[in-house]
Amino acid sequence: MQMNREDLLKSYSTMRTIRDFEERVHEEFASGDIPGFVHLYAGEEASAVGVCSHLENRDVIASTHRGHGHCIAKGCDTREMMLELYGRGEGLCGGKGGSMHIADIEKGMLGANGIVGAGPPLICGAALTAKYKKTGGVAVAFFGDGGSNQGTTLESYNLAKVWNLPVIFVVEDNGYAEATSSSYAVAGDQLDRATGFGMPSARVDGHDYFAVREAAGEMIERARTGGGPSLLHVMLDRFFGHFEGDAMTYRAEGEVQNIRDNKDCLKIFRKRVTEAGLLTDEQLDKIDTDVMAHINACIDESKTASPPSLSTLTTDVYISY
Amino acid sequence: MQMNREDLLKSYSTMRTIRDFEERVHEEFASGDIPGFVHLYAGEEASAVGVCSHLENRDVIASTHRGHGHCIAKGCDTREMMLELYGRGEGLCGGKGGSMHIADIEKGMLGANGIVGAGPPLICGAALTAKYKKTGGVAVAFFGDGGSNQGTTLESYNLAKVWNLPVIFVVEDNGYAEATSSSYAVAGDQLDRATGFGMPSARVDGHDYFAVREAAGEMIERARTGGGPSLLHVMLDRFFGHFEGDAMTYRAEGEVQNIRDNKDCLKIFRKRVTEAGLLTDEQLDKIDTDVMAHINACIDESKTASPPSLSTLTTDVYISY
Amino acid sequence: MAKKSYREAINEAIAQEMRRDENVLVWGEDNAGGAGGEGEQDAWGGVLGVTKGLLGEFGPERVLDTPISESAFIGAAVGAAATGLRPVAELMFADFMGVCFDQIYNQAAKFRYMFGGKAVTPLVIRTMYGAGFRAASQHSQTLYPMFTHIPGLKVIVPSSPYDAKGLMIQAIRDDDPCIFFENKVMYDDEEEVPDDSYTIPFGEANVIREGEDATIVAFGRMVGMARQAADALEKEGISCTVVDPRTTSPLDTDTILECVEDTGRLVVVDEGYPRCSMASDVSSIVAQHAFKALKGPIQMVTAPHAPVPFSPELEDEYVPNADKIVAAVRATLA
Amino acid sequence: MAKKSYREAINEAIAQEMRRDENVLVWGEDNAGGAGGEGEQDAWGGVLGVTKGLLGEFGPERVLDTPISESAFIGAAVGAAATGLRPVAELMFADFMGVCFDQIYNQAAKFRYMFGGKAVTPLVIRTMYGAGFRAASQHSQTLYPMFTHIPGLKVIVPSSPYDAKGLMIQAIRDDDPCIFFENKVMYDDEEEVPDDSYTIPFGEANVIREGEDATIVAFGRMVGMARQAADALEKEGISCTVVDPRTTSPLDTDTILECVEDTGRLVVVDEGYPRCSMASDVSSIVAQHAFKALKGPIQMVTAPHAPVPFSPELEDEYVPNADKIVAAVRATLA
Ligand SMILES: Cc1ncc(C[n+]2csc(CCOP(=O)(O)OP(=O)(O)O)c2C)c(N)n1
Ligand SMILES: Cc1ncc(C[n+]2csc(CCOP(=O)(O)OP(=O)(O)O)c2C)c(N)n1
Ligand SMILES: [Mg+2]
Ligand SMILES: [Mg+2]
Repeated sequence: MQMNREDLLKSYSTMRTIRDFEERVHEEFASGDIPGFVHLYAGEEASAVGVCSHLENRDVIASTHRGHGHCIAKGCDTREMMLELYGRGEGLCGGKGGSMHIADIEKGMLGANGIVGAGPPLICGAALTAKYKKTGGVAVAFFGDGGSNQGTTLESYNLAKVWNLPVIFVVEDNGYAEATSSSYAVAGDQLDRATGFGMPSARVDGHDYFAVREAAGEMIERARTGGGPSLLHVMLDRFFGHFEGDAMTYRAEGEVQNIRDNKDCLKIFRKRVTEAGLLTDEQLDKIDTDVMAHINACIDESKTASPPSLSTLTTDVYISY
Repeated sequence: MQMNREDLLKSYSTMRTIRDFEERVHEEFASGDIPGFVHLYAGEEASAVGVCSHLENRDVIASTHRGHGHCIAKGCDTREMMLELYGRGEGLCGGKGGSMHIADIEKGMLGANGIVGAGPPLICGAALTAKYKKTGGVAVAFFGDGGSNQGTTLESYNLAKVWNLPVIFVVEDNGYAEATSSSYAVAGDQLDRATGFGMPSARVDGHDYFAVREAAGEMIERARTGGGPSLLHVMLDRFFGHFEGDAMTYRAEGEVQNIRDNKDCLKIFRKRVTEAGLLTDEQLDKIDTDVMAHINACIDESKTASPPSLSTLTTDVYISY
Repeated sequence: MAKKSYREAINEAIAQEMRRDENVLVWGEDNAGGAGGEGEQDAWGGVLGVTKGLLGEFGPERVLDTPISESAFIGAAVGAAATGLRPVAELMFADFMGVCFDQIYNQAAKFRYMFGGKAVTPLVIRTMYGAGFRAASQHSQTLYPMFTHIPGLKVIVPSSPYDAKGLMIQAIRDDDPCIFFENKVMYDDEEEVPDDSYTIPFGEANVIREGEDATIVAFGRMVGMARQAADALEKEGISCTVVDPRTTSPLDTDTILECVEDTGRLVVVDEGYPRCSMASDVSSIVAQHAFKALKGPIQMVTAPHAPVPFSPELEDEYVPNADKIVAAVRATLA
Repeated sequence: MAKKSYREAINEAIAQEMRRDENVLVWGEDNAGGAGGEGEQDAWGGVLGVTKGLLGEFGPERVLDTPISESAFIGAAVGAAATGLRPVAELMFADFMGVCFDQIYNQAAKFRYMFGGKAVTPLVIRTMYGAGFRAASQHSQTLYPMFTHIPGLKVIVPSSPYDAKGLMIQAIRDDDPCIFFENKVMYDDEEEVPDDSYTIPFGEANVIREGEDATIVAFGRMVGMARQAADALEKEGISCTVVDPRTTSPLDTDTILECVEDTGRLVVVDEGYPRCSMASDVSSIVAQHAFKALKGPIQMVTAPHAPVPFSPELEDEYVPNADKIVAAVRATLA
């Protein structure tokens, strides 16, 4: 589980890419250029990257409405993602999907999803493909504390265990489902729920990249070697509202500021690796600069890119048209 | 929790009524008179009666495709039930529902149900009515081991706990869902699942009326006094196939005979109460005779009763027609 | 009387009924908003604020937040309705019916029939539908045809704030399960809406204008489009009747047939998918029952047989509009 | 070539495709039957025995029993299809769609579109439909209109053993999500069915007989009823074209329109509910595109707008039959 310098740089760079992508989308959304519902992942980067840093193209993930982070962590092209958010023809989904439906099946990214709890059943199927074809691949379903209450998710726990599938269920618990607190809406405990279906489980601090990575690594290894499904409960926080435009009056005063100050996974990562002498501030600063330049370029291009041709309105409905 | 003689006689009589109802329906179905899908409850009587012996009209139950036992235990009229099974106009549902849809809302019987897992959500609503109206009533959802894997059921555990509803979830685990063994299809443990949602739970021998009654009594008392939902896992067996016509080749040889010989809840009840000197064989024999006569009369009447008037085909669709 | 938005009209209808009848309860995801948290408790009033303020007046016993467990809480509405409450439950987007449809069409819709008339199930499910929000394929569907297909449900599609209020009050008082479709882009539409309580009966179409050359039947948001089209056509000397059925089930077929008898031409406008749709439904009823009166082919104006796209340019092309309706009227007159 | 039942034809189609392509897997409740138990392992082959025998030939890696968790295992079929398998999953009764519909219409049906054409989702969902089994309201529905409504799905309604085999093989090879509706009272119907593998293309109607006076379009089990009606009418000198579209989506509108152009009269027969139905759909398409050819009102023969009743007497009255079709043909000729 030792990470070499290259891995560390890559992980930081990916987390930083997610962060800048989201912070910049936040700004641009406010200016009215980005249409539709946008749910930002900023603050939760250590989860997506901690888990996905173990994954390869043969491995598949399913994501949620808050999907940008998972997409980037699984290797989707950020330029094409940004074009997609702007509804452009060169977007990753040709402008037809938008923020809630970014997917790249070749990269093993089975889609952000507008339906809470839709991913876990899908991921059971992806896991079955891997198991049947003996690819050694695993399948990861990301979902929120809110999504953990959807029957589709709970059924999937059972199916994954009954079929002994290489699945990791990752509950990203940011304390809220929309405006409703998980302390209200989630009865019992996520780990006890896993036990209820005979699955091993673990809870980790989702602000700590290394904690996530280690716990996920164990579960992924177990799944790869035929040991069946596990559940990872990741405690984390979102910096922004449920969606862009959310005034967040349901959150305590100072809550977000405190999170930004004390629980920023990027800051925590930087402190850890520089104090341990693994990376230098200069190395990380350079990433910061490069990533921001890249994201800005994505946005600049997206702003003026062309919309999809109207002729695509009724293509891709079936294979034949 | 002491039961007086009257209660004991009543319980035995109800269990016997269910048994004879089912054994006779089994015979009559074979002769081709009873249409449709029929799922028999014989063998499981101690569960329905053990639970429902605590209930009053203000209390509501929701049942399953295997609903006759719950209906009888909750006080539905057996004559009208039998007429319903035969699809007669004077049946409890006017011949429109049949075996899978017997209901009597005035008696707190919210319906047998053709959809596995449909009852638990409904029962959350009935429980909310009781809670909101402060009737002191409770609501009981019966479902099988198979039904425990339906997402609707699992969601209901959560909702019942979040809303602190007076619900008892009764998992009647007869080892099979159709031809599939619960040892295959149910991952984990029913009690651990309850724990996962923060609910107290207990497992009882469903062949033992007194064990069921006692465990259910505690849970019902807790629910009545604002203590919220619980889950009761009842281990029992069905004497017949999944539905009438099932050759049961998936069961072990001699399995049913062994159950009939050694795990018949009526025999066990009789032995217990006569050995303890609470009731005499004569008293019980008399019930046996009377009940059988009554059920036979129900069948005789049902065989020749009139079908519903064709004019009812399109009534009861809405309040207005 | 004051100008009220579609959102306010619905809110007021629910509030007035809650005052009148203590058995009316409201629940859904964030219908108050903020449960369990440290901030504002009535933070949202549903994702687009329709139930905002109800918590303050009626308290947490009558305005309940729910987990994201639609089967459980929509099913609970059915069970509560069958046992004496009159729930107004929210299924946030109609697109989410797929996770809880059983409780609606196999339970609520069928109780009364299956139980031989011995059940009443007075519940209202409020839900948002329609395109125009750049919300893409899973948050923009119309879907009321699927509910209309099911016997035992009543399906309401209000096209204005005034209608929304009167139809909502009717729905809450109605003893059958009602599915109330709110168009998400109309929430800020305003018009004069009486402060007092009033009902609009189901199955009575609103004939918005009468003309001689063609009848346009339109639902929900499409009623406004039909009006615009009729205005445009009037300038060319083509006069149209515009009919808003208000409810798709029951459907006021009498009025529709009468209007077609008068004009001899029919255009049906439906925002949803074309196949087995409300456009199909109305067209087929007319083709069977007013055939003799028809002087030209029936025209249907619907979305294409494709999911709703995300990109604004594509979505604008996707949704029926006044131009397309004008073209359809011309086609039936040709 | 030998006589085979509808059940055997479907079984044979699946088995032949499983032999041909190792990526074809089968799953559903008791699709083998007996998992985890001490008795026979291939005890059921699904509740009515359609997949019986597959376990023996293909083993438990390709024929899987499932828990009663339709969202999970139908969703798994979608996820498996998108990642390289070709699942044939069983949703036992179409009536159960309500517990898993999201995975079908929001996921399977929309992947390709939402993802800009980058996904293929080759899956088949087999499901039973229809009345006549005395199985009451929740086990007797037709419901294919609701699937037909949804863009992105293909919907297959075979009316004979021969068609069932060819359409099933086509469905398994097709790269779009296919919903295969099996009529539960037809499983024992027999006819000559070739032993070899063959496909029947989607969207190509079968014109079963040609007549001059009226066109009857019928689906699934209703095709047989339409034939009977046509036979009866022939004796009175009324000759009918009978069209079996075989698939409702895609629908062979060209053939339907041509037949109506020839006969000038249309009767549509659909076993399901009347509103927003296949009867509405076909009628409306004809009323729009073949209006000039129509010489009389279109007639629809469907179930009433009511749930399916249990009692045999009521159920027999409920389902469309040859007499009702005859009456409808007479009505359009009147
Ligand atoms: C089936 C369904 N119900 C409700 C919604 C509306 N909705 C979208 S996101 C969301 C909250 C999800 O909360 P959680 O799973 O905790 O994820 P988070 O937003 O916190 O990342 C809700 C209720 C939906 N999209 N799908
Ligand atoms: C949603 C749904 N899926 C499947 C079925 C078909 N079905 C009816 S009963 C049954 C088995 C139920 O098993 P269990 O819950 O253990 O109850 P038991 O029959 O053993 O009493 C199945 C699969 C159904 N009716 N509804
Ligand atoms: Mg959350
Ligand atoms: Mg069972």
